[in-house]
Amino acid sequence: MDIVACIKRVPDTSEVDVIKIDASQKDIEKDRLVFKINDWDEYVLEEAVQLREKLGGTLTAVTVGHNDWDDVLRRALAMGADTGIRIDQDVSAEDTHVVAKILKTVIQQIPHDLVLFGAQSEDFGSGQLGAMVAEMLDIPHATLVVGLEAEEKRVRVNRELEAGTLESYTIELPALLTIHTGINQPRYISLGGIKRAMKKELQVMSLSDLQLSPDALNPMVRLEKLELPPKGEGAELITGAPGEAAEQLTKILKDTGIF
Amino acid sequence: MDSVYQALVDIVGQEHVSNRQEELFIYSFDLGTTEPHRPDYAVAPRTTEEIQEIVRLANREKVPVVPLGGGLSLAGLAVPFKGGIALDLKRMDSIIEVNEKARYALVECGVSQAQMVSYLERYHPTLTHSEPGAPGPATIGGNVAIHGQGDLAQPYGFNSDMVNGLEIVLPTGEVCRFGSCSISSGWFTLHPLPDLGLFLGWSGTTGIITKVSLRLFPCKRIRGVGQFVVENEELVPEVIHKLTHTQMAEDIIAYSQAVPPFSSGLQHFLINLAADSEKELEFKQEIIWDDTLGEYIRRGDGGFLGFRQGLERPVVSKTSDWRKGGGFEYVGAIMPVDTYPECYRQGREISERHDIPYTVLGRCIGMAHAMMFSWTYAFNRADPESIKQAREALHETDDLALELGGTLWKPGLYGQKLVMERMDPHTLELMKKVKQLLDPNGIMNPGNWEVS
Amino acid sequence: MAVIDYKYKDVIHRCFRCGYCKFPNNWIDVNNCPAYARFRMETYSCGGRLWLVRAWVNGEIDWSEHFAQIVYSCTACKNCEQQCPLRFNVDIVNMIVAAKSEMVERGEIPPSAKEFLENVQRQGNPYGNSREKRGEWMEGTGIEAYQGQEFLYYVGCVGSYDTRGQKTARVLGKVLQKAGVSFGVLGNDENCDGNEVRSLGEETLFEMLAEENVAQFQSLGVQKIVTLSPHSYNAMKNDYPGFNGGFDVAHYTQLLQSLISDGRLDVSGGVNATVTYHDPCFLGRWNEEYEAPRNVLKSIPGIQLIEMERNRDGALCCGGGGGNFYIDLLGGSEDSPARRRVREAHETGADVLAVACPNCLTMLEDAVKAEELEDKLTVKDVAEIVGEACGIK
Amino acid sequence: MSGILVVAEHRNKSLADIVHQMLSKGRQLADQAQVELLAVVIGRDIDASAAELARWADRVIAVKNDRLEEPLAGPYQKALSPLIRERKPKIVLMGHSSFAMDMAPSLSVELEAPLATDCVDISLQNGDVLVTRSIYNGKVNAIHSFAQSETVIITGRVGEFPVEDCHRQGQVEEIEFASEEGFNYKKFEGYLEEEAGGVDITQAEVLVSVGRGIKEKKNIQMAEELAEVLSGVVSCSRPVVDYGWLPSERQVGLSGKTVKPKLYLGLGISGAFQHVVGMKGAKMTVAINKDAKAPIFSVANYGIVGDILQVVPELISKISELKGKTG
Amino acid sequence: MYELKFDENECLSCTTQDCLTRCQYMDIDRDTAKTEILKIARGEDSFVLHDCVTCYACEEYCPVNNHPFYLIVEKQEELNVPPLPRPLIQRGINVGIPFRGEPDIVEVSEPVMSMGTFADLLYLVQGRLFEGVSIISADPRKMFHFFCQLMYLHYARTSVIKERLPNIIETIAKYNVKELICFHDECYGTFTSYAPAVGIEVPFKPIHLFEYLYNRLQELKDEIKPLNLKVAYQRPCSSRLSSDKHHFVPDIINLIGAEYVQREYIDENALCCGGTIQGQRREGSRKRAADVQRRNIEDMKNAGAELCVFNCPACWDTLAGLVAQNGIRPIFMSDLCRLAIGEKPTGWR
Repeated sequence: MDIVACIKRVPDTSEVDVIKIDASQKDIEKDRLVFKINDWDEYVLEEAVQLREKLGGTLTAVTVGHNDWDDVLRRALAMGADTGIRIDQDVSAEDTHVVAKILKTVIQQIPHDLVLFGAQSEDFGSGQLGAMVAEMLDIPHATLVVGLEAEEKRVRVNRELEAGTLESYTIELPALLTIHTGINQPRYISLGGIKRAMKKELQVMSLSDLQLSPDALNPMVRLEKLELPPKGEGAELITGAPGEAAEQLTKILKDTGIF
Repeated sequence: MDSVYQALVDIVGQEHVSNRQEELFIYSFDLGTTEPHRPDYAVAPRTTEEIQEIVRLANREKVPVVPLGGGLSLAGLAVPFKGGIALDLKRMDSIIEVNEKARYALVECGVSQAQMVSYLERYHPTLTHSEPGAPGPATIGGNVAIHGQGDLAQPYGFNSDMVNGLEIVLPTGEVCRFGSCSISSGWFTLHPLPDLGLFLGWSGTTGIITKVSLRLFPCKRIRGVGQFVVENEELVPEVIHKLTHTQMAEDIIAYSQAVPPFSSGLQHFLINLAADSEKELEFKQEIIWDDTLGEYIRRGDGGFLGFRQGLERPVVSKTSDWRKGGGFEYVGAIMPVDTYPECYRQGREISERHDIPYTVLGRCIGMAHAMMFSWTYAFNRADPESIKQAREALHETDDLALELGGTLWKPGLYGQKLVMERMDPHTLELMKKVKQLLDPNGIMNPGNWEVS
Repeated sequence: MAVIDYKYKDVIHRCFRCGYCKFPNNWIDVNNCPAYARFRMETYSCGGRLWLVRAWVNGEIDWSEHFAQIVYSCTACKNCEQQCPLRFNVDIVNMIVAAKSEMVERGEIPPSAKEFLENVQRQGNPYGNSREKRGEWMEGTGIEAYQGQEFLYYVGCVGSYDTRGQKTARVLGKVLQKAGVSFGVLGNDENCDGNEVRSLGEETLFEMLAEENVAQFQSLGVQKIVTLSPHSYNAMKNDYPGFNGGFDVAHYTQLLQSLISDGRLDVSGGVNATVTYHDPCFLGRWNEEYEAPRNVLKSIPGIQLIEMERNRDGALCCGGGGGNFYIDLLGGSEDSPARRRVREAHETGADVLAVACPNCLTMLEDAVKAEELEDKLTVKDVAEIVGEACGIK
Repeated sequence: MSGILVVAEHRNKSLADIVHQMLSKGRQLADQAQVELLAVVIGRDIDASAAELARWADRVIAVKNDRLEEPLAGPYQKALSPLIRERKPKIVLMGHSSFAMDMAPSLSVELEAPLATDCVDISLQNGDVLVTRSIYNGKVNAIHSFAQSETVIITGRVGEFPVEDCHRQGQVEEIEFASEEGFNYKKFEGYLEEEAGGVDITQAEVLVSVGRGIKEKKNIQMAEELAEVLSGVVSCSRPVVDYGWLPSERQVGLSGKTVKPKLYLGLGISGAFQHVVGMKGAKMTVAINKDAKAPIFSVANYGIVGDILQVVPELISKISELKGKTG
Repeated sequence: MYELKFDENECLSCTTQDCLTRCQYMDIDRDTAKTEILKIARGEDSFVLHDCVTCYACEEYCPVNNHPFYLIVEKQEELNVPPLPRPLIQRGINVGIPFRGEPDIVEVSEPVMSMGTFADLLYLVQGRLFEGVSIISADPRKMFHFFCQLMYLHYARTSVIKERLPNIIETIAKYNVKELICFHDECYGTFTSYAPAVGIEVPFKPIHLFEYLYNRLQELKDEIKPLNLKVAYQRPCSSRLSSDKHHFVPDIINLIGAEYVQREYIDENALCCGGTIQGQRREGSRKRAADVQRRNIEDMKNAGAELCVFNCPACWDTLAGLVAQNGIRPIFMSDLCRLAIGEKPTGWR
């Protein structure tokens, strides 16, 4: 089975309390931020690698961005992807339609029985990209996949709905799935593995290589500006050593008649 | 969900039970040549009550229970041959009472020999117990359960002769006490009540020893080891006879071993002396080296290798590295002193036949009433052939010991078979009855001492 | 079943499992292997661990998360190497680390260890806190950035990020200022020293950190380094030379010792306390420095120094080594080594438990709380005690 | 400008909660722009749903299709796109649900209409539609506008748009939609409710809820003990389920259960919105977390900044003490 | 066969008979001394052969370097009056038999030191003092290939020495080194004294450890922090074969700012450690040894020694414990030197 895994690179903002918005007001200050692979995409790669180990075939990792985005491809190669393709174009601020067009064009050019995306990205979290690409490729898709059984010609997937309900489909290949967290346990990627992956060749393509003219990519959604959200009021903090804090809390719970 | 597992969790708590491959793997092994057998559960109880509940459960579910302390018998006495529960007793490690005046220590079964030595040195420097010279983690309970002996065997005999009282969990779950402790709170003597000694030497097949009151002995300020060496093994019984006659040694060991090569073929004596003053020490040394052994020295038959103050604890596990292989096992046997020369010559032959560096060692028990012998065979854990060689050598040595008129000490299954074959049928029958009486469901350390 | 290609294949079977590795040098207690003390199952003893690794290497058992936890519960405290009577004992910790390395390469390690290593890869510290916050500890101390001063004061991850560790880092900074030592720090540009990364089996990541740090130090013209953490000290003293980073490295207790004896640091203020000192593994067993911290304490008027049953090369590890101060495979029980250790400290009758390692500090202070000994026993870093003695708040 | 169209999602004959939130927002926008609010519901036995929609919508389009018992993205899209092409609504509005995530993007491609998903606010400013999205785990808001386009598709974040009841009598239009399209390539096999393990966290008065900060599976034992002394049960956030430490029936949040206990005690839960949505209804929320900056503290009534492994044991003993006294 | 170069006439013309008159373990006047040494030389029995404690000292006392001690030992063997019981001799002779295969001869670059049979003591040759020194016999399992054999002088077995020593020298020669530092001065004595005395060729120049240490310390002079310690020296029997190097002991001790304490049993009057005495056949040997040790240590104490410096590991084994018991700290010379340049010897507290 030939698999294509589309992954992206995101800034690690979980540890940053205050994100600074830059002068343009259209982006955040990224220069001192640390970047990582999108959380969901770790599950994508783990799932892809496991399918590959089971069913054989090729595994191609694709990303769209400038050269420092190579590192997510290195991870993919370290995990066992055969090829890494980077479309050399900064789309971080772009409308998803634009990114989808680019990816669709790439994917058309590589063997793909199964195309995998992360269900969403940590940074913008729009969760649109996968399904859009599927529609453009005119292949069936399922988003938010938390369970996957694959055969040569078809996959059986469970989609996550609200309130702990799952939705089950059988889908004929080729198809596109967006993978949700929890579907597997992503393995640790050692730096040794990544270093060895450095030796592997990466394919870099420009839009022109794909015969895409920039104006074919005109965005439909425009970013007006970024702003910091208003602060909420927040909790009353109980301080002191664990003993004391627990003491106070116990009293509060008692007084409010919890027990 | 495994109901036995769940029941065990309820008894000792999640963290002290396992049915996972890792624990089952480790507890399936003995350190000697015995083939491993996986238990179904590994359990580490903390209290006598927990042990009672475990045993009751085991009876209900007909699950074997294999108690172990240090698990260092090397003869496979704690290998779960029929699966079941490997009962690791090392958490039972409180030293409950040391009575200085009556010279005894009441301890839980899992107290390690090393802990005991160190505790007495630290808190009761005038007392000591008979330390078996096994690796430090060997436990008090395990040692008396196999009739062990230690570095005070020469004056005082087997460690199992030093028991002043026992608490036992019977195979059916009741707790029993033996000795003065069964009628009072004192743990100062096992006698003179009707003798119910059905637990020492049974290797945990008749019950689980949970508490032991152990005799302690005077610990003199200075203790040390002197070494003496002779060429001719025929001299050994005579030398031992003379040495014991002095009543001055705390421990007398005669040994000969292939490693290091320079001492190969010679018979060495380790003679422990103790004294409260330099004066007393010199007095004893004079009597031992000059008056008793002087004649051999002057004749040139025996050599004095010096006396070192301080007891260096023997590190037997070094033997395991002789073949860079992490393993050794020995045959233990209790022999008459005058068999030493034969024990040495034939033991050495067996070793050489199996291409294993030989060690033959005899520790004097009592006033030379007997000697505890060990014929040690190192093997390479990574080399099945060398394990096979060692196993064969061990079996041949079991045969040898019995042929020479000795009895086997803590034998493995093979040796137990030999012993029971030779045993007077009425005695054997009684053993069988005792076992059936105490352990109706045959759950205790099955495979061992099974009278067919 | 894949059989693992393992560096110590021809040594590891030599462990007899005699169990000396469980004891301190005075045999007083079977609980001197932190992991064994915590779980009291043979699998967690040093010997059990080696036998399991061998079984895994030979394909007799499969990898499992439980197995990984058993291996990672080794704190690399070296008590086993101290006690093991056999010739190969120098390699025991290496044998465990090599097994970890195999797991790292396979990506099969405990989740908390995975988190630790990914955080270091990303943010240069195990907590995953932003590199941008590494220097926060020094706000308002007036400590200078390193620019050719005599000493580079290397703080390390715990001193930089852990709130308790930060306090110590600041006090030590002030003490050095008070003694007029010329020193500077790296602030946000400081990176993880890698000592724990190596003991977690991430060899390549360690190499990268070592190379980067050596390069950075050299570009700044660093010659002398004083470290807050014995872990940093160990890596820089023993491992960095292998990355041609030969620096003159001292643990701060060694520097304080000479500052006091040369009369450059005045501790006549004194501290009235009965103190017992806990030897950190990476200062003690790993680098045989037992006396410097004790001499520092003894030099302070009013301090009565008493020893715990297990001390120096027989000390019980706090359970924080091998990354366990973060991945925490030994916590959550009264048998946790840290809690055993504070009980032992309390039994001496001391009112202060002195440590010389931020990892031990956090581990043992948490344990004091868990044991509810807060009002009887205080955990202080030697630096803090010296701080009090020379009147630093 | 033309109307605003709300796409109604329904399951087992009743509308999803989110639909009411979207109707309320749609209503408000429609009134502001003085345009018609349309609602579409597709499937079979949808009369009740249609009637309910009519309480907000001026016009309800009930698309009847006997094969469509459940809301399936594929067929829905095939039924919707011609309708949207025909009615040309300015805004197609739906809740940012799993269903919408499956359908909206492909719809937007098929219609070549702009799409903004998971919006926390939608506004009209002199005819232009502006949306606010919450990005970088809630630390930044992004405001977007749309390129010239007949229709824009917007999905709104659950819980961001308060339900305002409304009592219109919109008229219901019924359309037959017979097309087989959208069924063939992707075969629906049914729903899986995960097997009830006996514990229903939605019924509990007290929930002790554990998150990533619990660090290790074995520490859940501790939470169980705390729950026991508070006679409550243990619930959790998504990562705990992802790690396989607790069954998903215990999960609180968007993809888990929505709970309204008297006390919600969060242990090591950071408080991502997907989780918060599920527990906002709690009468009282207490959070214990190492990270003082964790979002959970902004929704909690009380907070302790500290190590749960330290605090919780204390808490257990203190509470059981007190209970012991008071009997 | 190798022959001891002993010249009877030297003794005949000798005016002092220092060899026996100065013996610390036998009380012999000059006349008896002369008759006895000649009896021995002529192959007759003599009480000297029976009472000799084999302390080597007469080798040093002899004013004409006529090898009285080597002579005594040869005669003990010829007349079969071994000083030790058979099992000890048996043991001793076995010790020297190399086992566990041949040593692998590796490339070495000078300076080169041989550990002899003390590979286990490698930890004593660390630090800047030994920077750049290549070690021969670093493997305890192979070290008996480098065993100088001279120990057998205590065992009345010069035959063994003569038989084995050439091979040992051959083995070392394979490294073809010009100079060889000897870790143990028994090796040094073997190569510089015994071998020539019996006509065995030594194709390299032995260097005495102390000479090496002294020169290294000179190079590291600036590093030296004066120790201000009172130091006694336990002089080993073998050093009697290299008395010309003995002066390095006081030289080193002074160089490192310690005090070489004056005492009765110093330098030529030094006492044997007792190690070999205690096992001898002669009545009362054990007590004799104990008495020698007592006097020796008392003497150190009276001289106010704080440290007792050792050269010979055998002395260390017999005496270090006793010395320590008496409040004097035992230390090897190389470690003492390390202390002086601010290094911390292994296990030193």
